[in-house]
Amino acid sequence: MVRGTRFWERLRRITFGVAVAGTFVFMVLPIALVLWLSFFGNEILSLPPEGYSLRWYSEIFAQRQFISGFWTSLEVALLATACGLLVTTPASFALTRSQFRGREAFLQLLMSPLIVPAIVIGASLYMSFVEFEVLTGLPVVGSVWGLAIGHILITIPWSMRLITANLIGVDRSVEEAALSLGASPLVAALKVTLPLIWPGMVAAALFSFVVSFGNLEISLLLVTPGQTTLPIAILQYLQWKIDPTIAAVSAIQIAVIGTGLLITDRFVNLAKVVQR
Amino acid sequence: MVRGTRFWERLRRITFGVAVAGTFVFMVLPIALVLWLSFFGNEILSLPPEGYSLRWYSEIFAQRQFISGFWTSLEVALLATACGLLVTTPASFALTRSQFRGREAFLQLLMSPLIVPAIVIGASLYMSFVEFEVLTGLPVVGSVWGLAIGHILITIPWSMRLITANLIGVDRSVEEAALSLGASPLVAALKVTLPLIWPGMVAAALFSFVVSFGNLEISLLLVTPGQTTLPIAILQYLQWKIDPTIAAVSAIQIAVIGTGLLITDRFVNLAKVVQR
Amino acid sequence: MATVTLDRVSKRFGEFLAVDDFSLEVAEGELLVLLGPSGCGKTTTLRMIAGFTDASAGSVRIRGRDVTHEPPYRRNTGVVFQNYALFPHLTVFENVAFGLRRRRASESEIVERVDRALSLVKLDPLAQRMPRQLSGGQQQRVAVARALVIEPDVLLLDEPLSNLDAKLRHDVRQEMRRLQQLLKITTILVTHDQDEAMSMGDRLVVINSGRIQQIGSPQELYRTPRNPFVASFIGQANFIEGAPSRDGSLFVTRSGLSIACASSPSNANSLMIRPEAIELLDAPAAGANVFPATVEVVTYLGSTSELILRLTDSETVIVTKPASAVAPHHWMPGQRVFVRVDPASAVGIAPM
Amino acid sequence: MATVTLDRVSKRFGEFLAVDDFSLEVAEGELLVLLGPSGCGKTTTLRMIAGFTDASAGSVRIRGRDVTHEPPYRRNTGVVFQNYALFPHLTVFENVAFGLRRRRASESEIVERVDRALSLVKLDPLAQRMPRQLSGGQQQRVAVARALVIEPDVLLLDEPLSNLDAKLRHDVRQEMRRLQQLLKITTILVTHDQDEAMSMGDRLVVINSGRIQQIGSPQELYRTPRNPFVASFIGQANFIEGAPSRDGSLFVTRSGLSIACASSPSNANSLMIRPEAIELLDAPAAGANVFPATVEVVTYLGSTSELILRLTDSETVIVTKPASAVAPHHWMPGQRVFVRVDPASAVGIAPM
Repeated sequence: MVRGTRFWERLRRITFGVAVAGTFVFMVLPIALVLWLSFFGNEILSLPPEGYSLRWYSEIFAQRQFISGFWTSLEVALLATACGLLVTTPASFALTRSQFRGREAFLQLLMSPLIVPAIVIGASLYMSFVEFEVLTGLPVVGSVWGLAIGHILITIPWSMRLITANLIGVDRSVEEAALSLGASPLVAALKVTLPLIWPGMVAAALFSFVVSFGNLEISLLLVTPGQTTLPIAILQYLQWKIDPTIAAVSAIQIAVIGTGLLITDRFVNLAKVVQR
Repeated sequence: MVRGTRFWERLRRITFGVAVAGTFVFMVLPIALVLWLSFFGNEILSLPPEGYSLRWYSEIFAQRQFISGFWTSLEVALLATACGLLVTTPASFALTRSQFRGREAFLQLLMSPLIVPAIVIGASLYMSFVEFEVLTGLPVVGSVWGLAIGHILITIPWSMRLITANLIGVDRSVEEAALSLGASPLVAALKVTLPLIWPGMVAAALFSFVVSFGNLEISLLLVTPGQTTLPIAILQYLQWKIDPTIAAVSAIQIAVIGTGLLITDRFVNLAKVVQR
Repeated sequence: MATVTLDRVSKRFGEFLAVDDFSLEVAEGELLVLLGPSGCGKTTTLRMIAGFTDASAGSVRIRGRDVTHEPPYRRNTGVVFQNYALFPHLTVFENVAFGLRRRRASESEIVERVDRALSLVKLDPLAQRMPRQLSGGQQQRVAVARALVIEPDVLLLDEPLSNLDAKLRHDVRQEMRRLQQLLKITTILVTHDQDEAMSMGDRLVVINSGRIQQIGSPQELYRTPRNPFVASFIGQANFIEGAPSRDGSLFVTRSGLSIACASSPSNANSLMIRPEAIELLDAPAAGANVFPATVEVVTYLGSTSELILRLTDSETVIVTKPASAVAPHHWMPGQRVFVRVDPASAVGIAPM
Repeated sequence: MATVTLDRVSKRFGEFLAVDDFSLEVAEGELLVLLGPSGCGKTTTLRMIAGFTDASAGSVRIRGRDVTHEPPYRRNTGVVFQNYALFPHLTVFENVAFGLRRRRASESEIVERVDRALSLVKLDPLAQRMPRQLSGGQQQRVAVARALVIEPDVLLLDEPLSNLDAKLRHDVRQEMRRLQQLLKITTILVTHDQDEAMSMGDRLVVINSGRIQQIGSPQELYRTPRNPFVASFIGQANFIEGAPSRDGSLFVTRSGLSIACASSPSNANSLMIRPEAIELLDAPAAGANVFPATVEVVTYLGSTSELILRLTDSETVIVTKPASAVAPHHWMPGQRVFVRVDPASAVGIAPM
């Protein structure tokens, strides 16, 4: 009996180990491979490499669409992040600090961009913009503002979630203490609550930026040939040709986002803020 | 002073109201518009409609790619959901029930598919598959299994998150009670823990399915012309022609997913399970 | 003139009536305790006085001014929260200065008044610390200073000692009482701790299930509780069921014992006797209320010992005695003894 | 033969030494209480006996068998958790049957033994209920039945009464003690509640900061505490600083008072006197240990009153008396009185 139990105990440990290691390898392998490929000397993707070089990185600058795509993506992501926070911060306050009818329905609704397929949202936005253009004559499709509006839509669930979770984490009695000491609700929010949810807002901004910067589905229908975002430029390049250039572009994107995460992590403990 | 305070109080309420209502309208409007458009009689998208009809819904069945895309998406999503849960359930147990080195790093890694742009993951997977094909001669790109592997990757963060949160929510002392009564860890997990995290597993399955079913970016590079998923079929149709057919397809997708959510919600309180 | 007046105040949360028709007055300089088990409505009452919760009915007056519909920031109350609720991102000095800055006091006045408040609670050396650098007791004193510095019309304390350990609690209790009497500040204290209420309050309001059970001084509540809840919430109590005789001077128990009692309401259905008010005798004695009994259980509790005595087949009483009086092996389980009850200690109690 | 033996057991969490070198033996049928403040290591000790936590050093033996490296499911212990830890998805019957099913008992044996266990805790009519349909007290009894039905070698109780309200706690305490003595089952109970420990335990182990402070019967611990922690954790205590005379029969305080005491370790630096052991006199009397004093504060606490008395400029003592002995206006703040201390009640205490 003792030997039997030992056997099961060992089997359990092995299963756990395999599950964790398997998940790890599974998630890391593709990314690791891309980073490796970006340094290959040969143009045809084949293992093992003939040699290593940095030429695919310099190749990027020869491709104008990557450079212009990067700037468009950056512009749209910054715009969407800033406008998104301006909307979601007061909305999160309203959600956590007031009771109003339809509060539950509103919370459910916030999940919708996570549940409705992105291409459906993209198509919906595209048709809305077309209708808007027909009605007003103003160009929206293809403009940075049009893209930004689409991106705000997909960043809202992330920043609402993060800011709301942080607001819920703020002890109500600290705000009540401010009120009892003579602070109006607005002053209490500015002097007490905002300083306390600051880490959550930084994390929300970061996530909004990352989600917007990497988005393909919403952008795909809203760009015009002359003006694409970086993910679309990558897609278009891939449809034409496969060489380590795309690996180099991916490596740079991963590096940029990774650096952003590390820098933010210096100021706020992201893991803690996000897990709230 | 009293009037001043009243003024600010009113301004605060109005700001809150506008923020909430604005977010609501902003998020609902495109979806509502699509549902409306799908019933338009006219082929050109213009407001106001000339009349209403259901013909765009019957039009869907004339388009073979929507039907075959639907079945491919369904097959891939079911496969990815099932395999995903088989991996993530033991991995979640390991994460919450054991202390091991690199636990924190592993948790961070789980977020990566949310942070690395999807097109980069798609490109990485594509290149990995190509290398795999070159090495082994087995076809992966274009197979249902290839698609499913890509989709498992993006469902893992969601199901890990949900199952882990539910496992953390299970009182450890209930499991310890089972152990003290003579149950081995495996028996305790099967007889006590699994019945308690059941709602979380249902929610994880649902979210995995939805995320996989709606995914475009990963699939885009892994499909072959003869075999596409529904989101890709929609994209391809949109690139060719814009008429209410696409609105009708979107409406059906929203209806299917909505129904799934409502049915699941009957068995488990999703809002509660997800907010854990 | 009453400083705080509640006039038929009620609070309803959906179907649940948390506070049911409270009326009470707090006099200038008085320390009034709201005492009851958790969920009884005492904290809700305090929150309605502070303005954090709206009253569903009735009115709240502070210094004669009706503040029922005023927001908290225009009530001038000083609140000390159970968790202290210090502003974690501000220094001790800025925490205490917060209320003065909202009142647009001059910088020199702020420095002077904050310093005075901090020295009152003996924290002047720690003015530049952050709250997280302080011990629980120090944080509590910062919270008190922050509430006092604005010279509030009334000080509201919500379980201010419950996060301190037992030893400290005993000292802080004395210290807060001293401070309150020194400053003569009208104070309302919420607690579930009977000892805290008895030792600090001028008057106690005993609350249960959203209703005021009794208002009175510690002595009044302990000696003549109005109902079984008050009797058993404040101290321990024996209840013996039965009915009073016609003139109220005797109480006849179910099993037929006749116990002389001081007075009894005509609808009393039980007689309340405090465990320490029952005298134990080795031999029968002359006089009223002497009954034979059998010792069932003797439990040593340190300063006291607790005995369970059987009076009749259906009636037992708990008796507590100084442990020194229950010298070991003096009273043993199974032993026959006699009990004597002073009629003044036997109080007839009407049902709730 | 000892049923449970801890032999130099320690537990380290990273840098933190939660349990520091514990050795103790629990005899057959004994109820041993591990008593201490939260975080003292008492629950960690219980968890090491149950096998939920590995010991960092030392060994645990149950009925003579070394179980230090056995998993919990092969130790045959019955555990009652603070939150009861019932299986929420199983009926009361299935909760209690769980341990028997793991032991592959026959269906008829399961029915018989579960019924017997449920009737022992008077819950037979509720066998088909779900745990959420039960009150806190009923859930607690299910947890006890579930732990007892497997006939464990030792019953481990982790603060089993702390989730019950005060009134119920008093009754359940008696009931559990009765059950334990009826079944003669070796039991280890963890609690932070002094009254619970004193009224239930055959022996008490007082723990603080991961170290055993003293082991003994309730009387031993209360009368002759070995150090200041034990003295003030079990009951209230006055400490007067000073040093013993050479022969140990006198204790000389800082301010020069000489107090006769029964015995005092030569390294004693304070004299411990229980508040109820100090006698109050209106006039000086002959005999040892009579000192003049001034009443500073009188606090009415219901059954007792507490007086703070100043002996000298630097020394005060707290005295508790039955409230009936401190009739109102008898002893007032500012009044001069005399105190008398029985030398047998004055215990010299060495520093920790």
